[in-house]
Amino acid sequence: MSQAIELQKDETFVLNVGPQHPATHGVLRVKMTMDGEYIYNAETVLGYIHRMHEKMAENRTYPQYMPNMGRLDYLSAMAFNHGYALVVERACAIEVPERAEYIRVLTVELNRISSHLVWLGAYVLDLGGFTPLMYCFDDREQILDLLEAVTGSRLTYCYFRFGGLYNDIDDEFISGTRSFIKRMRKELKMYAKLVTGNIILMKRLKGHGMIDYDMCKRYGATGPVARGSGINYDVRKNEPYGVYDQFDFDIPVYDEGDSFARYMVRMDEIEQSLRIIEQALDKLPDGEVNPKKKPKMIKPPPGDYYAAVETARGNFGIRLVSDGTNKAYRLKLRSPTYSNMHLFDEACRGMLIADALAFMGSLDLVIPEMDR
Amino acid sequence: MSIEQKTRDALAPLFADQPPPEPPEPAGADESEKQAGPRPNGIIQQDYSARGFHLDVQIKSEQIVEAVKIMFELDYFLESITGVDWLKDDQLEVVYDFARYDFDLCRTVLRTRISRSEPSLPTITSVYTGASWHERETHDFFGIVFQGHPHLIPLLLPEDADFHPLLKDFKV
Amino acid sequence: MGTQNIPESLETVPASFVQFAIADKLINLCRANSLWPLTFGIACCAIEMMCTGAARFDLSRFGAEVFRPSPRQSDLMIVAGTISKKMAPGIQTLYDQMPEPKWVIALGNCAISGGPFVFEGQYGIVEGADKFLPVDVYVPGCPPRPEALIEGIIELEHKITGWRRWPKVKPQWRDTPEG
Amino acid sequence: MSLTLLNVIVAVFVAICFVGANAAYLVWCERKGAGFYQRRPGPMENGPWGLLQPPIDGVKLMTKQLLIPGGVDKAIFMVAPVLAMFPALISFVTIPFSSNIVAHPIDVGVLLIFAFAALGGMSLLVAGWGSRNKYSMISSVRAVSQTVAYEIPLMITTITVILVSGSLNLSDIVNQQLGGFWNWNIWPLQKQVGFNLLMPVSFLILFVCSVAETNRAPFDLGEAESELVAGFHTEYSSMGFGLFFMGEYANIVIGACLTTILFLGGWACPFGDLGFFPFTHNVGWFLLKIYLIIFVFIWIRWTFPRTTIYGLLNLSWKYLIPISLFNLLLTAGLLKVF
Repeated sequence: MSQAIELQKDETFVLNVGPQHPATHGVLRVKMTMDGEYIYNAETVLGYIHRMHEKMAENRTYPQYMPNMGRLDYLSAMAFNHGYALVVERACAIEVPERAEYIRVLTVELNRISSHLVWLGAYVLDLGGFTPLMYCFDDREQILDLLEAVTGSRLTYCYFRFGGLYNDIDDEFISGTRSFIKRMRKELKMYAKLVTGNIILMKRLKGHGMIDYDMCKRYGATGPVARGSGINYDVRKNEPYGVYDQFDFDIPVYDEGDSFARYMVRMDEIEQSLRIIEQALDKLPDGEVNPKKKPKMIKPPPGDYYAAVETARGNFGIRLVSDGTNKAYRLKLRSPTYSNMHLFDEACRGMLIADALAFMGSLDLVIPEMDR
Repeated sequence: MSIEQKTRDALAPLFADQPPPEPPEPAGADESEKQAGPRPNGIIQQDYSARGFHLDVQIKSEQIVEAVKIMFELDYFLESITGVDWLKDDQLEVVYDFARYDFDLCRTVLRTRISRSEPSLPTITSVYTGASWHERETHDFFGIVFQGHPHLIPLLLPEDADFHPLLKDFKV
Repeated sequence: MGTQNIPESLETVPASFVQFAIADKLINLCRANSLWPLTFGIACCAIEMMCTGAARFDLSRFGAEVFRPSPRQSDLMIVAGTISKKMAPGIQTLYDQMPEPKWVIALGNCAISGGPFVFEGQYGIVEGADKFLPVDVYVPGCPPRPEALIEGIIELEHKITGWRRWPKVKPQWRDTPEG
Repeated sequence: MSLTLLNVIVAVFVAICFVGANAAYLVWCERKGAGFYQRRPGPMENGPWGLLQPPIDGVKLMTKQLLIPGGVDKAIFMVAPVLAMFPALISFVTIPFSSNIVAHPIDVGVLLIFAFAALGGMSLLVAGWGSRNKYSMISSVRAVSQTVAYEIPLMITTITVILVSGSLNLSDIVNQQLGGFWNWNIWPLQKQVGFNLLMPVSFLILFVCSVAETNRAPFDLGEAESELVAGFHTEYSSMGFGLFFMGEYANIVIGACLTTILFLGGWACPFGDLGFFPFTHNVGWFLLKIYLIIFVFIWIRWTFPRTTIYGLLNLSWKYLIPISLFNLLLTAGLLKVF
C-alpha cells in the first residue's frame, strides 16, 4: 500500500525514534523526517551498543572466544555457537561424533523456538496487545528450563566445543522435551486463535510493510524477512551443514511480502522446528559426545575460511582469517539483522509512523547483533 | 552448464590483459601454502568442504565496480564486505562475499588489495544499495575511503571518531 | 549487593520544630513498595528483565509492574546491559530527566564493571555505570537470573526503608560442617 | 446558604470521594485482572492480595517531585491535568444512583454530561500542545480527532433514547424502565420503544463509543505506549500524571453509568419490584451493573491489540455515524406510527 500522496519537503520535522524507545527493543535510533504522521525519510543510526566483538577476537584464543558467541544474538545464541564451531572445525578438519551432531541440531531448534516466542510476544506488544507477551514468555520458560539443565545458562549459551559438546544430555532432558512438544502443539492452536485470527491484527498486518525480491537482493536480506517475500532460501536446505540433510522438514515461504507473510513464516517455522526435534529425538544415536583424540591447541592452518548457519533471524556467516597462531588474525561476523534492518530506511518511506514501527517489529531485530 | 562455470566465464574478461595464469593450484589448501608475495590476480577453484566457498577471485581495485555488476546480473546477493590489514605486506585487503538465493550453490569471493598509505576504493552502492552500511563500517574500522559513497560518516563508532580500531598498529 | 553498611533511618531529626520522622517512614515505605522501573533495556540483561516482568517471576507482586516508557513517570532506572561510549550521554540525559527520588540498579556485569568486554585494547565501552551514575544496588551475573533482579529490588527496598521484607537467605554452604 | 447549594456541595464532595476510591480500586482491579488473564498473580505483597497497592501508589505519586520541564508553556501545562479530572467530577452531580440518592436532579442532566465530556477531550489537546514534545503533539492530534469522531455517534444514540423516554432528566429515563429487565431500553420489541429492532445495536454503538471516548484498549491511540512513548502525558511527572490516570478511570465510570442508565435501566432490579430487600429497585443493582460493564472494559483492554488511526476514524465516520443516524430516524418514524 505505498502512499500515493506526495509529501512536501518544506513542512517536515525530524522525530527521533531515539535510543530509548519501547518499540525498538534495544538501543537503535532512527531519525525520521516526518510530514505529519507520514514518514518522509528515515535514517538509522547504529553503534549505541557496539561491543567490539571483532576486536576481541584478535586477542582471545579460539576456545576463549566461544562465550562471545552467546552475547552476540542472545535470543538464538545456540545457532551462533554452531556457526563458530563449524568454521573452526572446517579450518582444522576436526571430526564431530554423530551423537554430538544430533544434540547440536536438537538444541539449536529448541533455541529457535524460544527466539520466535520472544519475537511473537514483543511484536504483538508493539501492536498494542499485552497479553500474548506473557503467554509466550511462559512457554519460553519451559525451554529455558530444559536448556539450562544441560548447558548451565538460560540465555547466553556456551555449550559447543570444537568437535563436540560441553556435556551429554540425560534422559530427563529427553522426556522433558517430549512433554514440551505436546504442550507447544496445544499452545500453537491457542496462539492461532488468540493472535492470528484477531481481526484487528489482520487489518494492521495485511498489506503493510511491503518488501519485494529486488529489495531483498539489493540489501542481502535473509531469513524469515526474505522467506516472507517469496525467496526460498534457508541455509539448512541450501547449504546443508551438520546432519540437517537427514531430517525431512520444509521451509515455509509466503510470497505476499507484507508483515503478515513474515508473521506466518515464523509461526510455521515453530511447527517445523518441532518436527525436527521429534525426528532428532527418535533417531538419537548413542555414543561419545566428544571426539577421542582432541587437538591439544587449536591452530588452524593459515588462510581464510567461511561458514554460514541459519539462525532465527537469517544467515549468520563467519569469515575467519588465520595466520597459524592460536589467535584469529581477523574474524568477520556477518549478522543477519544488519542486512535485514538496512532495508528499513528505503521501505518505510511514505508509511505512517504506527505502520513503520509495526514493520520494524516484523523484521525481528536484535540490536547487539547488528552493532557487534 | 553449472553456475560455477557460468560465473567463471563471466568473470574471465576481467583478466583479458593478463598472461594466462599457470595451472590452477591443487584444490584444498595444503599445509605449507607459503606464497612468495601477494597472490597474482585470477580465479582459483576452492574446495567448498575445506574452505567454505567455491570461487576465489582476486582483481585489481579499479575493476571492482565492473566485477560487482557482473555478479549482480548473475543474481548473486552481497553477503558482507570484510577488511583485513596485512601489516607485513603493508597492504589492506577488502573481501566481498557473494551467495545465491536459489539451490545451485556457488559462494564466490572477490578480493582486492590496496596499499595502506592511501587506502581508497570505488564504492559499489550504485549496484548493491545494501553495501552502504558494510562500506561505512569498513571505513570506520580500517579508514578505507570509498569514493562516491553517498553518506560516508561513522556508523558504529561515535560521530566524531577519528581513530580506526581494527588496524594492527592501533593504540587506544 | 553493596548495601550492608547503610545507616539506620534517622529516628529523630536534629533540632527541627516539628518531627516528621513517622511521616518520612511512611512515605519511604510507600516509595519502596511502588517502584516504577523505566523500560530501558540495552542488551541481554533486558531479556532477563522482561522475564522478571513476565508470568513466572512476576515483578508486579512487589508493585513494580508498571514499566513506564517515559522517564518522567518512573523512579527506578535499571541499567540492563553494556554502556557504550556513544550511549553514555543518552543515559545521562535519561537519568537527569527523572523526577527526584530516583534510584539506579546496575543489572549485570557489564553495567557493574564492563563485564566480559573489558580487554586492554578496548575503545568502545564505559567500564561500569557508576562511572557517571550514582548506583544504589549492584546485581551481579551475566545475565543475572530473574530471581537475582527481584533480590536486587528487595535490597533496594531495604535501603530505602531500612526494613527488609523477607529474611535474607544465608547461602547453604556456610551451614554444612567443614570436613 | 440555601439548602440546595449545601446539598450540591455535599454531593460534589461525596462524588469526589466516590470517584477517588473508585479510580484507586479500579486500578487495583485492572492490575489483578491483567494478572488473571496473563497467568500471573498481580500485586500480592502489599497488603492481603495487594489491596494496599493503590493507596501506596497514590502516596508515592503525591510525594514525587512535580517537574515542569523547561521551554514548556507553563500555564497550559498545569491546567491540562485538572481539565482531565474536572469534567468527570461535575458530571457525577446529575447521575442518579437510586430514586432518592441523587446530588441535584437537573432537568437537563444529559446535556450537562456531554457539555463537560467535550471539556475532557480538550484536555488531551492542551496537554499534548503544552508539553512541547513531538511525541505528545502527535498523540494529542490523534486523541482529539478520536474524541471528536466518537462523540457524534455517542450523542446521536443518546438522542434516540431521549426521543423514546421524552425527557432529558436522567431520573425520568430510569423511571420509564422500572419493573423487570424486559422493559429496559435495550430490548427491541417494546411499546415504549416503538418496536424498534435496532435498540441493541445502538447499545453496542454507545458502548464502543464510551470505550473510544476514554482512550482505552483497542482505541488507545492517544496514549499508544509502544509508538508514542507515553502519549500526551509523556512530560507529566508525579501528580500531573496521577490526575490523568484518575481522570481516565473517572471517565470510565461515567461511561459505564451512562450506558447503564440509558439502556440497562439504572437502579431497576432485573426481576421487578418483589418487595423484600434484595429485589427492590435500590442502588445495589446500579453499582452491580456499572462494575459488570467496567469488567468488560478491562477484559477488552487485555485481549485486543491497537487499531490504526485510519481504521479508527473509518469505523466512526463510515459505519457508526450512519447507523446511529438511521436508527434515530427509524425510532422517530416508529414513534410517530405507534
